Amino acid sequence: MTMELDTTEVAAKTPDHEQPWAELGLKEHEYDRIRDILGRRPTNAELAMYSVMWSEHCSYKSSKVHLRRFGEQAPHSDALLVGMGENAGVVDVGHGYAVTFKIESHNHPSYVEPYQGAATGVGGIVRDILAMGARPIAVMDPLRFGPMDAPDTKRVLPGVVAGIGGYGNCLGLPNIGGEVVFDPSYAANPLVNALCVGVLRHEDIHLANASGVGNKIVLFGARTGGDGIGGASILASESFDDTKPSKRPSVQVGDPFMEKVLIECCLELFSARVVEGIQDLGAAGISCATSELASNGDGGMHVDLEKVLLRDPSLTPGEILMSESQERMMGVVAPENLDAFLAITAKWDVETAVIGEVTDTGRLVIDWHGETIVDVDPRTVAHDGPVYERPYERPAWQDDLQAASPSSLPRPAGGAQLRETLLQLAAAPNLASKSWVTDQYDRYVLGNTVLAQPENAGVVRIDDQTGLGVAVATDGNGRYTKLDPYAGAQLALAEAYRNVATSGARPVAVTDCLNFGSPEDPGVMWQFAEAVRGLADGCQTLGTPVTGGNVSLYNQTGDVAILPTPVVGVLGVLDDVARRTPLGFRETGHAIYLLGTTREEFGGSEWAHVVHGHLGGLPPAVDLDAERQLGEILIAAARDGLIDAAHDLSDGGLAQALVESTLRYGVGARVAVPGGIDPFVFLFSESQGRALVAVSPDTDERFVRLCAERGYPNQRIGVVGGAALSVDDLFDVDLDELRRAHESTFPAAFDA
Amino acid sequence: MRIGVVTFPGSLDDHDAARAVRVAGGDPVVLWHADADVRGVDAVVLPGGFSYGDYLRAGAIAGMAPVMSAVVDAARGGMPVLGICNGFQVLCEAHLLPGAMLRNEHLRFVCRDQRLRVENAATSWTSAYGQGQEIVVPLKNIDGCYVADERTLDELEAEGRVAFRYVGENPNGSLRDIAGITNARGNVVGLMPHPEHAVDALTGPTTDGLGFFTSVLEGMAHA
Amino acid sequence: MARVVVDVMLKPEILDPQGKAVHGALTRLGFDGVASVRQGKRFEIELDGEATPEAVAEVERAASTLLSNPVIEDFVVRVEAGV
Amino acid sequence: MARVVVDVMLKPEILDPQGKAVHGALTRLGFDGVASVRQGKRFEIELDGEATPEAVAEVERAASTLLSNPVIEDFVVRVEAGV
Ligand SMILES: Nc1ncnc2c1ncn2[C@@H]1O[C@H](COP(=O)(O)OP(=O)(O)O)[C@@H](O)[C@H]1O
Ligand SMILES: [Mg+2]
Repeated sequence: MTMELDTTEVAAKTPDHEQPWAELGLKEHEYDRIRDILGRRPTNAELAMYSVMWSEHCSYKSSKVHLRRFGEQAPHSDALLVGMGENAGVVDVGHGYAVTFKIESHNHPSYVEPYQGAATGVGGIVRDILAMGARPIAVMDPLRFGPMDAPDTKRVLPGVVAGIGGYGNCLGLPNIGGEVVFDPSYAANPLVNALCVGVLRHEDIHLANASGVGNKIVLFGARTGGDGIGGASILASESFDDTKPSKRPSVQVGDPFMEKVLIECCLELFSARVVEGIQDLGAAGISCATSELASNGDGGMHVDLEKVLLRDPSLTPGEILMSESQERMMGVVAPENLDAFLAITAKWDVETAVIGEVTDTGRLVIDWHGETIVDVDPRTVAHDGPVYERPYERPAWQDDLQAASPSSLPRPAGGAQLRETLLQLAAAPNLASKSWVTDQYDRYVLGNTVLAQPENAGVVRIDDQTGLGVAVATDGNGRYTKLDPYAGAQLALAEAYRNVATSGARPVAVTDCLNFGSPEDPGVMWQFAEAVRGLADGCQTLGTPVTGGNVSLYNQTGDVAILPTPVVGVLGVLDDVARRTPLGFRETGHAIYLLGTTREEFGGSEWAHVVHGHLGGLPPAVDLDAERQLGEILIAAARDGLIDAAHDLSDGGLAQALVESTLRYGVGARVAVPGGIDPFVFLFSESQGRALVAVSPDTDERFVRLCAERGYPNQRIGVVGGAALSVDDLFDVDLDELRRAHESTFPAAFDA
Repeated sequence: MRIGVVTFPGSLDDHDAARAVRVAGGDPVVLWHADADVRGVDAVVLPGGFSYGDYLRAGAIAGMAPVMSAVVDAARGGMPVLGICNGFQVLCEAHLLPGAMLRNEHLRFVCRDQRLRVENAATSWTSAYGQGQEIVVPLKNIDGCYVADERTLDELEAEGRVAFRYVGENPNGSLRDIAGITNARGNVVGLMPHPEHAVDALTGPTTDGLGFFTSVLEGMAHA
Repeated sequence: MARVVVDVMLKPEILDPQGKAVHGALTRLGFDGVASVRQGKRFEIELDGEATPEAVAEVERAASTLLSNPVIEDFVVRVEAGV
Repeated sequence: MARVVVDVMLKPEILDPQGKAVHGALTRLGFDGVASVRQGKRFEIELDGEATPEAVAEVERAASTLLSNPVIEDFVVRVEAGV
């Protein structure tokens, strides 16, 4: 038996009907505002719609006031074709090509169901890129987990990695990079961020909006089921029908095969020019897609909700609106193109339903079997949600934390101890080889991957003829950010920028995923505000605008928040990918140069973390002008063929960079500690703005001149060759022993 | 020389296979899973990927696609057919090659640069190699563990139909380190590793895979 | 020796891409009359000893923690007769 | 509407890495007393009509051609009672 349908008419007549707004996550004043906007109580369907669209996740209500900085402070860039605010930003890369890229989080679902949570995270970000009219060409996956030896990590990490691989591999998108970082703060809050890069021609950019009165609204792809509507089943008061599943799941299962077909189908629809725009369905499903399409277009839309193809016929209208079933897209199609549109979806066996059309009423009206259950101004749903100026305050403990400098920690002294420290760090979870993870990802598919893990940045070719390509790197250091959120965000930016430049590409744009604890904690809110300020200022200095990103809040267990973790992705352009710089030493006799200045900087360092379990002091100093200069040298040197290999210095300092550069091709190196510097500081400090470079004798002079012209500090510290990593007068480590240390950690932990 | 590359829904390496054909000097021809014929091509490549999501069993649903009847007929008539990875699985499911593929022994997807030995350099797709030559090409799969009963395996060995063997650590548990096999006539070859990803030094670990495509073109030129 | 069988199926409201693909293939191959297909996992667990209530309870525990994820899957444990 | 279940298991002589992994995990969780584990697939096929002998024969045919690969797998078809 079904209760009377809650139509707008019923709602107008029953103002006192009790509604479960609190259970749906709304605050009382938010519910009151909805009533104000509508001039009556919302229908159940409207309530469902507002509650998801006004959630933190969809409305950015706590972060919005801060994120504005990215737009307001965006450096001028001729390359930016589409800026923040769309599904993803679009950047000109030359020769008529444009690139779009974006990073998103799927943290909580990946803890509940690691495989499916991570898989659908990849699926969602790929659809964002596709909605811009671009062909997705690569993915990346920055990950954070609890301690490697925690039993739960052994459940979560293998599942997440298998899910990312399972989905991405099946879609045929090469995985070109990412991160795997461990810290106790992520134990019950793993971070699963996913980045996708897409490519398109300038003329093919599509913005998702519903304009053109009379144009059809078409829903295509997978059928709509009860996925991810956990909360909406509270609206079961709508129905007393007890045959329907009692508890709706809040986790979705993905179908990568469907998504692969959907990609090809959408690209064919775009290229046949039979679709005006396509919007992906992600969080908040049809609620989000209809209200966003309508408010970005002419403002009106009429939908007959019963036309939505269902997988589960027991779904109520409110549940259909909120369902987060994956692999669905919504298209806006001119009536004269409808037949051609349907022919293409039929060719790909993609189920399609015309569910409505664009109107000029300025209202989003949704009917259920002829009765109106939603009648709203779509802007009030999609854009004019609540905005909070949450209180923020530098936490009381921040001073103590910064005062707890690592300077008094015992340090290794002498060759034997330094050698042991180098091996200990090379084997530490955060620095050990990630190939146990990355070997589960296809990096070859599409045949354009020029660099992937374990290189500095992922590099993919876009155009066979010219060799045009892009480089992308993601970085983020939660420990640095905890010590100083403003600097931490800039350090994440600096590292990703440096990684891209080290591979020979010119950095042009930024995307970011801001993973933090609860915004209701003023200390966390301060971390967030500072990180945004740091990143916006940093992007201004480096001339790389933020083109889009994602915020993930409430990552905390009880009162304890995760390390504040802004993950920053930088995109760079290579005019010819044949000029990219790989990181491994190859040629005996090449000189090794260290660029940049090494200071005694151990706050937040990997050494303090691994050896002493210490976090305190200040993170390494940021100097973005130096980063830019270093970048210019590395890019020019790559373009002119002056260097054979390069590796940026970051976590673990010079020692770790040497480990990775020698192990890459099994070619050793011999270095000497320059006079005037403590060997421990030389090897393990994490000073910024540094890179290691291998230079052939043929180009040595020109390279040194290049550095000198730019006045950038550079030191010849050694030479490539041999079967060991040797530090003069201190120690030798055989590469076999080094490899065992570096490569055994993950298999030992996860091949139980 | 026209070499068809079949696209099933879920095929992923079809463009790369076509590119490899082109690099070797052939003309790639697009074949669609729902086609009833092979458009008069001289040879066919079944590319890698996850046809139909590889749901059920890898290659099982694709093995029954309309175009496969035409491919099976052409193969029985002597046309060179190469199945790479998912294509190899399809050839087994379509009974053009014996045996079957199971989930990798360690249950994980594996992507790595794999050393192989060419054990039979007399097939349509391997004549450019020396007998026993070792090559390195990418390997990437989750259902790559080749199995067949003992009698079949003995027969394959005795007739020289083990075309490729893994060298070094066996990456997936395949019986007798088998990486690829051929039919008795030598025109139908299937293997798990991906030669099409090793035809360009910029994007592949080597260019060792090119020989597959030059072999078949060469063979046809002299036919 | 006793055999305990654990069947794990996706919950009815959860998308089952494998079942969907099998259904599609059956239809294409001309097997009509099928309304839907769901694909799940079947575990056959041979016990060293008898299927005592304690042993079965242990299997139930394994089924709910290791063999299935209750967020998306349901399971059924049964002792197979006559093995 | 009737439900027919098809169980597909690897042949006994074929190695079953998934079953082995489950067995290993059970042992690590402290669950002794397991001699072996095999993992297979379970298909639940809902028919449009009744499970007539003809309909079941059709399912048998599908099981032997599509749902299982006779090189490596065995199958059992049964009509589920009371659905
Ligand atoms: N989860 C992952 N997915 C893909 N690639 C990864 C992942 N984790 C690490 N990598 C790759 O491994 C290499 C080393 O990672 P990392 O030490 O974090 O690099 P860096 O210090 O240069 O940022 C990089 O090429 C990185 O892209
Ligand atoms: Mg780096």
